[in-house]
Formats: sequence, structure tokens, C-alpha cells
Amino acid sequence: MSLPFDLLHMEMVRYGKEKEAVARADYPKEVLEGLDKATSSLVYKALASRNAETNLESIGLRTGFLLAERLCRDLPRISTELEIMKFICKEFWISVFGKQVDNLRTNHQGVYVVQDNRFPCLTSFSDGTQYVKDAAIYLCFPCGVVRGALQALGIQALVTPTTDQLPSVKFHIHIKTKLT
Amino acid sequence: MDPVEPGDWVTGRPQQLILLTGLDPTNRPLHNVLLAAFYNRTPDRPAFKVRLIAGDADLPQKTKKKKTRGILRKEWPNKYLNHVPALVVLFMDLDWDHPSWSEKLLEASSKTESLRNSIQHESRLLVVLLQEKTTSFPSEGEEKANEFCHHCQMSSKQLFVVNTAGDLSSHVGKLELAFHEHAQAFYQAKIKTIRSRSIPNNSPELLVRQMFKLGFLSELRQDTHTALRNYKLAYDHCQNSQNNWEMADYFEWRSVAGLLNYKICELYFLHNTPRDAITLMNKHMSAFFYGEPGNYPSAQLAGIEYSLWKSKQSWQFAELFERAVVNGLTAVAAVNPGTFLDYASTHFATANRMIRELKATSPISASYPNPDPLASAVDFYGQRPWRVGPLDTATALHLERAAIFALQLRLHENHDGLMTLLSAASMQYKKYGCPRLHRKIMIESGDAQAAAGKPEEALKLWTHVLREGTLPENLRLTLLNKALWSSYCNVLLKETMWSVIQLLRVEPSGTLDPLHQEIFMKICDAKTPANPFSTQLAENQVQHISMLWKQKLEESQFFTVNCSKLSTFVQVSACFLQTEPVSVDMQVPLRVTLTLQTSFPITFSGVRVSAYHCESSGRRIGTADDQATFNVFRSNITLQPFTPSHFYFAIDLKDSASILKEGHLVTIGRVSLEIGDRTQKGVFSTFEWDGNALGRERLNLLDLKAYGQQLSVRVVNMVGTITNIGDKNIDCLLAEIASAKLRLKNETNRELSDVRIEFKRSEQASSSASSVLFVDDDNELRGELELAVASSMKPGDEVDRALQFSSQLHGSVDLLLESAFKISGEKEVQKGRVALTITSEDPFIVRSQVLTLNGIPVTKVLNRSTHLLKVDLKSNADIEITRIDWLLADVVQNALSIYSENDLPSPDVLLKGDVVSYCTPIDIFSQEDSEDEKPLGRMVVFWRRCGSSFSVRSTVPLCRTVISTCPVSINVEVGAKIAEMRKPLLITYVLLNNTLEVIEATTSFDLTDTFMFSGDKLRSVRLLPGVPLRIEVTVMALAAGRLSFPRLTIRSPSIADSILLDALRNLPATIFVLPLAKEYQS
Amino acid sequence: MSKQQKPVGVDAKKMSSELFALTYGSLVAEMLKDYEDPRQVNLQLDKVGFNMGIRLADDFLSKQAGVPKCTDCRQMAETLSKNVIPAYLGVSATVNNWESGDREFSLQIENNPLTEFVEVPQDLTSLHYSQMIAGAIRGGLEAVHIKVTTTAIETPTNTVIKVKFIEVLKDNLPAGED
Amino acid sequence: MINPGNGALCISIVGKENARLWSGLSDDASRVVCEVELFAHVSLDIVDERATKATENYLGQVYSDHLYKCFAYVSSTGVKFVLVTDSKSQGLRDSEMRAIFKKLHHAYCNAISNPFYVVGQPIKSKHLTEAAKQIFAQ
Repeated sequence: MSLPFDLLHMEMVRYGKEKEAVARADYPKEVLEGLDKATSSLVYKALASRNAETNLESIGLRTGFLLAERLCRDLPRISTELEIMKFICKEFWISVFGKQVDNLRTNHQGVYVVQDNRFPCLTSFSDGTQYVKDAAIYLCFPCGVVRGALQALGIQALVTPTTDQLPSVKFHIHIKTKLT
Repeated sequence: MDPVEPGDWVTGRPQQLILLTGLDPTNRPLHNVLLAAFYNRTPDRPAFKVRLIAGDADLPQKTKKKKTRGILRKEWPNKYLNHVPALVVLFMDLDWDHPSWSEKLLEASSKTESLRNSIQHESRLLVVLLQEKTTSFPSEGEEKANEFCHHCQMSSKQLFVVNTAGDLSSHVGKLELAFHEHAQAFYQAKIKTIRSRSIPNNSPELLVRQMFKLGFLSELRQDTHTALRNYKLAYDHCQNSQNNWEMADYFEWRSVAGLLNYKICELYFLHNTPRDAITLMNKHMSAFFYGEPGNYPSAQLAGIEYSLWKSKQSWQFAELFERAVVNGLTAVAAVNPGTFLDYASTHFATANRMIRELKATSPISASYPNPDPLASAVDFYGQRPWRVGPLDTATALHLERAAIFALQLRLHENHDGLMTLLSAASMQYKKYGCPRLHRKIMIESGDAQAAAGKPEEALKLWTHVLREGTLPENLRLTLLNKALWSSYCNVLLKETMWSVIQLLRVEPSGTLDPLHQEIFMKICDAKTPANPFSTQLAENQVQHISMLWKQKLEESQFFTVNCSKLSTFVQVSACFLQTEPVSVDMQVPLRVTLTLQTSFPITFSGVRVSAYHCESSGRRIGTADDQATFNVFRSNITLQPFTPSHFYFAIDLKDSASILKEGHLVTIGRVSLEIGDRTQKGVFSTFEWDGNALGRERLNLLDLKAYGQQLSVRVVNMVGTITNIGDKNIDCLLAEIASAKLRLKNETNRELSDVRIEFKRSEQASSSASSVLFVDDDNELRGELELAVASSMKPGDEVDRALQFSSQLHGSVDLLLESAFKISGEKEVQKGRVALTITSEDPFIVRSQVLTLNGIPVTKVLNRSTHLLKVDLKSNADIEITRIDWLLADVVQNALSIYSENDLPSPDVLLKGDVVSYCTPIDIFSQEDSEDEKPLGRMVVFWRRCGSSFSVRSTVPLCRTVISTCPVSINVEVGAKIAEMRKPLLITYVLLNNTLEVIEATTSFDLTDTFMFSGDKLRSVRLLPGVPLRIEVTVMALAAGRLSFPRLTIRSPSIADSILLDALRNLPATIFVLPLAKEYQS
Repeated sequence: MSKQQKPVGVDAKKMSSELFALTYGSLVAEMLKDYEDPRQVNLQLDKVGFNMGIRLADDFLSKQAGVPKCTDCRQMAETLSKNVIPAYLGVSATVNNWESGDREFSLQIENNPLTEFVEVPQDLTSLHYSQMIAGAIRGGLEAVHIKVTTTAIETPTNTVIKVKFIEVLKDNLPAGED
Repeated sequence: MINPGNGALCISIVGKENARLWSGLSDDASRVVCEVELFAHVSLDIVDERATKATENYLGQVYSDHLYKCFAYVSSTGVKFVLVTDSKSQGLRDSEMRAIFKKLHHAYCNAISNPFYVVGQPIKSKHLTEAAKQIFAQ
């Protein structure tokens, strides 16, 4: 990924965090009219539930969706689940993250594990275990991207990242439904 | 007029006709059996049609046909199927040795003679003799047979002899084969003669006729391929001659072409080449469906005739197709019988339309002409009844005019016919899974119904299609307009509204048809809308309709439109504003968002939200659909175009707390907008959106904003919970009794009683959690805990509770404590969770090592000798050490233990980072002389945090060390308690041989000038196993102070010097010598 | 995975610029969901740009040692249009509309990659879609102690960044975003 | 109606779950808007049937009746493109059709990339209108 992109990504994360902070402040006052205390506290939670992670993921979701559409436009037909996963791991990964994934494993029951030993979004952190917690939020956007791409190709999936040693990441892709 | 029915003959394969005679089934059982055998046809046997005739009388006679022009006689195929036999078979009972043989011969010859005379069309004559006995001599039979043939003037080929004694069926089989051969020959001959006929100046009619006949005869010959070829030729002739047809003959030509096409397709299917059939049909359509209808007998009639014919063509093909499918052909969505039924219905509809128009434009006043010009039977396919027989022009013209009248009078729209076609088509489309095509048919059916004057039926169909959605926009609009038109003209209030509210929906940029707005507004305030369709209706109709509207709107009207699946003038979405489960005593806030999708503001008398309560499965509880558990209502709302307006409601669960159970769902089931006043006279309309519609409004596939879509909330009995706002992460020292200050807050909105905190090992997520022990109220350490926190807590109350614990494992541990409490006034105990993280580290770091008595650290110690053990404790916190105990391994004997088994005189106080050392001398005594590491044992440290009263007993391991064997151990005894200057001092070196062999050794003293010395300076000794050898020397110190101890060296050939050196290392390095004692003598 | 490094029919360079454009687009869309008011979104975009600008300035200076120190606005405009914008946006810009004695000018960015797919609806005319670029320029210049104000305006044909010089900052530290 | 050129009458793009995304009509179609649209619509039945077995995105001619022909293309992402031509015009070669659909797909991608477009809803985009205009003009 290019420097401008990395900076943009950082900014998105910053924006997401700030938004989350203010989200609580800007919910419509009339909501609370005639509500008892317990209830309004729940509303409060609900309205704040748009946190940074969701925010980043949904940005990624759209981006991934569109990129996938563009990419497979110039490729031969992709239909089977496996073809789709291959596409994600090769062409898609390369064009988004500038490299192929390092490993793809599956249990043949709709669970895939994509491993990237040097994930571009994390290279700004120093390697090792020290910053794993801080790095987490930098994986929301990529997750969204992957999920969006899958959705474009008709797969509803849950994408969760795990990382215990920067900058390597495992994306667990849990396929829910293949929509037709 | 109506397309020509080919006749029954087309159905079923043509079969060869064979006439039998001379059999008498009634009186002769044998004959009966025989006949039965012939009659019952099975597919595996030649395709015969067998008929019994009495005699020559029944044979068909040549008929004089009148000379009229035409292409194909309708009757011609029947001629060969039912009248002209291929064979006539005469049966006779005649044995060779018949007593009256010659009479029989005469009889036979006469019979054959008469038959031969009456047979026309070269049908063949065969004779079968039925015999009871066999002749012993075949030669005799031979003879007789010849004689018989000779008499009856026939070749022996025509004579067959059947022995009735034998197996009849086998005979029948043989006979049939023979018959078949003859029959083939017969048709072959026919074909030859027909082919040989010359055709004057190749008139297409005759050519076509000839080819058709050839085709049909080939079929009779069971030679379908030749038949196909001929039919095709005929068909091509038709097609090629198309341009020279006279208009008057269009109908006839088309009828013939149609018939041929049908036969060809039929054969294609028969030959299992459906593709060819379909291609041909498509060719047929493109070749014959786009010609000029012509203007005979009149332009309109011709047009109608033509469409009906097309329809028929398609329908017939569909029939063939379907038959093939029944016989195992597989069709696809793109091409299936439905496709052609679809075409058929389209053309049929056109015909109906034309008829309607014709009737409208030129109504006939005249009565039906007499005599009926359509009465006379026709000979040819597609021949006009009024053109039968030769006529002079005048009569012809007159007849023609009459015929046109007659036809027009007979004509009528055939709605049922159309509906049958449509429903047939729709069934096919259903079968091949074509929802959209099916929908198309439904639209067309709707049109048909409307045309048939059944607007309700039509509306049903149209609305159904519209509900399905995803129709192309323009189509959708046209359909809606149709619906509006038909419901308006039939004064159907609700349906009119149904259509209009959809038509009201426009894009922000789009323009609204003022007409629709007008209808909507007028109806809302119960005024008769001006007729929007007056242009399309007769004046009186317009008045009539508006009159009906007036009447309708005079009495008050109630109706409800379900908008769930429609895109209407309002876009509705609703959701609960929270994700958490709710308790029965709470209000649940929800939001309804209404966006007006039309370009003028609308005021509604109210918006109502109905919520239902369902089982966790989502199944509704309660009977009637309209029985909402909760209803919230807001009156008089005005919506502005294209601007979403939010309405917030709160559902108070208390209202029906009684029926809500744990785990139930409360679901927003319906939002309805109301116009008008229920209580007042006038129009009261309700527009409803049900649950799925409310959720479905979100069309953005990529929206993650979860809470926006919450249509139901789960009910739990829990009313908030107890939370810990005090310490959550506690650092402590391993094994110490640490304490966490919990501050428990009542987050519920109820008063709680009997609040306790519990810790159950079984409940823990992390296994290490069980390594934590708790101090209970009687200062006991326990693995599980139950602490009373407060007897009662008001909402928002906070209670502090110290939780004392001790962690037995270092690292961090997550604890899940359970809060248990009762809601005052309720029985069952509520539970909550309180999480706690404990991080514990060692109180001190231990380092231990072994030293020689001279205080030099050693990596290995010498067996059977004395050392020092030194332990350093570096503390990690401010602690006091109150006591230490040595738990030494058995290789070690604690020479003397300093403060064993009792406290230090005063506790050693260590600040964080301080180090304290404890030492003890040890005698190593190991039985086996192995060179491997031995643990030296453990040390117990009693300590406590400064200021804390609980002291902790920690046991720490001591170092391990290698114990090296020592063949000779050397100790020293000093003669006096105190060494004094210039006083003799006896020093005894004790050498002990630890081995089992005698050791030769030499000992020597290196003299120093600090000591005077008496004894053997150099001496060789023999050390016997286990026997101590004492070497005594006397020395006298010449100086005072700390002098280096007189050193003995020992050498032995049998022991390495290094080992002996180690042994010597245990001797004291120095000795302190007191100065002269004079002073205190005096 | 397979040996082949470049997959068929994928132009990595093009994609990465698309990735940027699409991501930015999604971000804008998200912001519009968060704030109904486009002007709020402009502010956010400007902030995003500013922060990026500060970093990009360092990067630029570290790479492009050859670029002369700016002494006047014209030079600054020159550097921006000829070096900076091409370096990070991949397209060049033209300088024009000098005003108020060389203290104001516009940068015309032809076929701005950010707006390649963008079709701004009528009701959002007050949104400055490319405000991030403007912000970046502001941030970048502030990093070298030049204070300016910038706005991005979309014209049917191209994107115009209006730059107005304010002052040269005295303090040595680049001002962080408040 | 004998039509010069490719006789293209109607283009329509249909998304997953048959959401109507976009459709455009040529001037020649103005008189028969509903018929053409309906034909395009029903053709989707056959497209669905074909798409399941398709090995290539371009499906070729999927459906025809005495008035219209329908060609179709299904993207790997399940977006269906159909093009209705009038049946009497001399048809296009598959290669040309492929080109047309590529062009459409390209335009479609650009159209949905518009950040103000809400995925899944009907599209309004100059990219598509222009692409369609060119195709109809051919």
C-alpha cells in the first residue's frame, strides 16, 4: 500500500475513534421524552453502538464490494466457492494489499483461514507482540474489505482477524450463506 | 372462417386396411378364435386394421366425384384408412381330401371370381384354406393346391393353407407377415401410379396434392421417412407458391400448409428429432405468420381468420410438443409447450380484439341470411362453403355478400377459449419454473378478464402481479393505470385507492400526475372525483359512473389497504431503539420513520404502531392477527415531501407484564397510517405496513448499522444488575493475603435485598482462576466464596466490600464473581456477573550458592566435607521476614542450624529491592559417589507485607550442586583454644582414606618464617581404608595477627593432584594468633 | 499459492489508485451518514487532509532534496503543481487566477482521480468532495511554516483548489491540529 | 420495423435478488416500451436457468419470439445484463455482443462506484446512459 493510502487509513481510524466519542452526545433529545431512567440509559447505549469498528468496517465493506466487482470484470467467470476464495487470496489480495496471501486453509465446511505473514496495514507498528492490542483497530477496515468482496461474489461471511505476532494476521472467514 | 380441423384421421398412426371374408364367428368357434387373434393388435405386430365383411356386397365402390377445384380433399385420407383395403382375404374350410372336392373348387372359383370383380383400386385378393387334417403326402397337397389356384385363376402366392389342428397363433403370425408383404406391395403400387401421373403445367395445387398423397401412402406403408420427405416437398411447394396465391385462396392454402406443417412436425417428434420440429415450427411461423391477411371475404374477416389460424397453428404444435414430453422428451424454460400456447393465446387475443372492433365499427342490423350460405359441406381443406360447386359469377357474388353477413353475425369474442389457452400456458410456465413468464400470462389473463367484462377478476390478477414486484417500471405504471381505470370505472373504492397511492409515488425529480393527486384528495374528503377517463368513455357512461361514485361516497366508507409489498406514496420503517434485552417493568422506546414519496404534503389523522409478543421462535402468541399486544398512537401528523420525519414512541411493558414471559420477543408487527375519522361519517382509510415491510425498507445491502434494524427485543426477567465500580485489576504478591476494594452499585431500578457475592470454581472461564483462595469471614482460606454484601440496596446505592484473597499462581488471573440478589418482594434469586483480574508476582527473588569454609564460592562440593550454604533474598515489595527454616536434603547434614524452628530475634525488614542473605554451614555426606547434581533442599521463609498482620509461609527451593568424590578427606585439629604468639601449638592433620584400597602418599610442609616448626617436614605415609591417620606437628607463631595457616601438601601416585588440592582447600586458610600475654600477666 | 506473481488482467498500479479513490469515496459516504450537514463533512475531510498533509510534507522533503526552498507564493504554487501534486495524486495541476497581489491563486486539477466516479447529487452542492486535497495542501504548507487557507471546488470539468496565503509562521514547530 | 444497425431496443441491468438496477430504451423502442420491457423481463427466466450452468459470463442469445431477441451476460458477482434487439435486424456477431456487454459492465462498475450511490437501489448515472446511447447508436 502506498504512503498516501496508509495515511488515509490512519485518518479513517482517527475519525472512527473520534466519531465514537461524540456519537453518544448527538442522539435526538426527543427520544428520551417520557422514558424512565433505565430505559433511556439503554437507548443511550443503543445509539452509541455505532462504534469505530463498525464505522471502519462499513467503509471497508463498500470498498471491497466495489473492488471485487471491478476486478472480476476482467477475469474469467468465477462461480464455485473455492474459485471465489482463490480469487480473494490472489488477484484481490494483490490488488488491495499488494501481495498474495501466504496461506489458505479450510475445513471444507465453510470455514477458511487466510494467513498473511506481513500484512501491509500493520507494517507501521514495530514487530512483535507489544502492540497487538493497539493494532486491532487497524484490521477493521481490511476485514470489511474482504467481507465486502465476498458479499459481492454472493457469499455472506463472518470475517474475524486474529494476530498474536505483528505484522502477521490470520483472517477467519466463516461462511454463513451463499446467496444465489 | 374458423381454422380447419384436419379430421380425426390425423390423430394416431395410419394403419393398413385389410378386409376378411368367409368367416362365420357366430356359428364357428374356430373362426371366432381366428378373428379374435387378428383383431387384437399389439404394437410388435404389423400395423393392420382388420375388418370382417360378409361378402363382395360390402366392398367399397368407386364414387363419382364432382369436378371442383381445390387442393386436398378432406375425405381422401379416410378413403385409404376406412374404405379401400390393401387386401381382401377369403377364408374357406377345405381339406385336400374333401369328399366333394370338385364342388368345393367350383364354389371357391365363383367366390373369388365375384370378389375379384367387385374389388376396386387394385386391392389384392388372398385365399386362406382352413384344414383340419394334414395329408400324409405333401406331394398330394402340392397337386391339389395347384389345382385350386388354377381353378380360381390365381397365383399360388395368393393361396395359404392353415392347419387348424396345429398351433393357431403361430399360423396367424405367419399369415400376418404374408398379409403385410402383400399390403406393402399394394401401397407401393399405389404410390407408383400416383407418382406416374403427369401434372399439367406443374400447377402447384396438383403438385402439393400429389406430394401429400405420396406422403400419406408412404405412411401407410409404414415408411415414415419417405412420408416425411414427401410432406416436406409438398410444404415447400406451398411456401414457394405463396406469392402467386389468389386472395380468395389464402385461407385454403394456409389450411393446407398448416396441415402439412403439422404432419411434418408430428413425424419429427416421432423420429425423436424434436429440434427439427421446433426449428421447422419457427420457420413455419416466420414464413406464414407475417403475410398479408388479404381482404377475402372482407378485410376484417380475413384479418380475424388469419389470427385465429395462427393461434390454431401454435396450439396444435404445443399439443404435439406436449405429447412428446409425455413420451419422455425434456423441455427447457426457453422452449417448452408453454411457449407455443403463449403464442396461441397472443394471436387468439388479437382475433378477439379484432372481432370486438369489427362489432363496434360495423354493427349488422340485417337478420341472418336464409338460406344459410355457410350450410353446404365442403370437399376440400379450407374451401369456402359458399364456393362449393361451380357457380355463375352473379350467384357467387350474391352468396359471398350473404356469407359475409352470416359470418359477422356468427362471430363473437371467445373469452373462454382465450382463458383456456392462457391457463394452459401458465401451467406449462409454472412447470418449467418461469415465474416471470408466468407473471406475463397473468397480466394477459387480466386483460382477457377485463375484456370479458369481469373487472374484479382482472384486478385480482393485476394486483397479484404488482405485489410480486420487480416489474419493469413503465410496465408497472401501465398496469397500475389499468388497475386504476378498471377499479374507477367499476366504482371500487378500495382498489382505486390501492392503485392511486402507488401512482402517487414519484422521484424527487419526477413529476406527479395531478390527476392522481386529485383522485386521492377527493376520495379522502369523500367527494366524487371528476372522471379521469371521460375521454375514453361515452358521455352517458361518464355520468353513470360519477353518479355511482356519488352514491357510494354518501354513506361512510371504511377500508384498509395493505401496503406491505407495494412501493407507495409513503416509505415506512420502524425499529426499536435498543439492542439489549428488556425487563417486563420497562418502557421500550421505538422509532418510526415516515418519508413521503410524493410531491405534496399530506396530513394523516394518525399513525399507529402495533407490537406483538411472540415466542422466542418468533411465532406470534395470541389468536387473531389484529390483536396487537401493544398499541401506540399519535394523531394529526403532517408529512412534507421527501423529508423523513421520525416519530418516537415508548411501549410500556408493564401494561401486559402478566403475559410476558422470560425469553419472549416483543416485535413491531404493524405500522398503520389513518386518514379520516372513524367516528365521523365519510371515508376512513387505513394504510398498513407489516413487519417484513418495515424491516425490508433498508435497501442498502452494505449497511452495517445494526441497531437501526431492530424489529424485536427479547424480554428477560432481569431488571438491570449489580456492577462493580471499584477495583477491577489488583496486583498482589504470590500467596500473600491481598485485598480488593469492591464498590458494588445497584444499577437496577428496583430495591434489592440479600445481596451477596459468590465465587464458584465451576463457573470460571480460566482454569487458573481456581488457584485463587479467598479469606472468608472467619479468616479461613477457602477455594469458594460466599460473601454477604448488603441486606438491602436502593436503586443507585453503592456498597464497599473488601474482598480478601490470596493467589497461589503468579501471572494474571481473570475471576468471574457472581452477584446474587433478590428483587424485594420477589422470591427467585437474580444473578449477575462481576469480573475481576488479579496479577500476582513473587514476593522476592531467591539466589542460593555453596561456599567453602573460607568463603569462596564453588561449583562443586567435596563429599564428606564441610561447606557454607548462602541464600540471598531480593524483595519485590516492602516486606518483613519473620523467620526462616532450612529443609535440607539428606545428602546434607546441617552442621549447626542457627535459628532453627523459632523466629528471628527481630524481623528483617526489606524495602523493595533490598537483599538479605542467610548462611548455614553444611556437611555433605553422600553414600554414592556419583558426579551428578544433587538438590540441597528447600528453605522456608515466613514473611509479611510491612504493616500487614497476615504472615505468609513461602517455601523456596535451594540450589543444586555437584558432589565430587573425595578419596582422602583431610581435617585439622588445633591443639589449643587460642593460638598465642611464641607458644607451642599442636596441630593435628587427620587424613582419612575413604576408598577401599591402601593409599601410598607423601606429606610435606612448606615452611614459612611466621612459624617455628617441629615435626617431620617430609614424610611418606600409608593410609589404610577407613583408618584415620594423624599427623601431628607443633608450631610456634613468631608474629601475631591473622597469619596464613601452616600448609600441608600431600601427594599420592594413585590420586590426581587436583583432587587432593580440592581436599586441602577445606583446611582453614588463616589462623589468628594473639600477641604475647605478658601484659595481662602483670 | 501459485507461482505466478502478476495475476491475469489486473493492473496493480491502476488498482491502487482505484483503491484510494474508492476508499475515500466510501469514507465520504460514511461521513454523510454520520453528519446530515455537508458542511460538517467538509470540515472533517479538511481535517483528514491536514493531518495527512503534515506527514506527506516530511516524506516529500526527505525524498525531493532538489526542490528549492520556497521564497514566494509563485514558487510555492509552482512546487505544488509541478512536484507535490503529481507525486501524490498522480496527475499534474495548473496554476492560475492570481489575485490580491499574488497572495491568492487556484490550482486546477484535471481528471482528479478522486472524482473519477463521483456524480454529486443536486442536494449536496454545498459538499466540497475533494476538500481532503485542500486540507492536505494546507497541512503540508503548515509543516513548512506557511499558513494558508484552502478550499476545494468541483467544477463540471475539473477540481479547483483555491489557496490563500496568510503568513509565514515564526515558531519552528509545525502547528498540530487543534 | 426493419432496423438498420444492431436493432438494440432495450438494455436492462438486474442485481442480486432481482433488484431492478437500471434500464434504458432506444428511440426505436419508444412505441413499444412496455412490450420490450416485458420481453426483457421474462427473458430473465431463461437467463436464470442458463446462468446456473454457465462457464462464461456471456450467455449469448437466450430467448426470442417473433418480435424480439434477447442476449444476456451475467457477471461473476451475479449481476445480469440483458440486451433486447428486434428480431428482424441482422443480428450481431457474438464477438461484437461480448464487446457491448463488456462496455456495459464497465459502465456499471463506474456507476456503482459513485460514493453517493446506495448499493442495491436503482442507479442513475451518466456512465450508463452514455454507454447505452453509444450502443443504441451503433
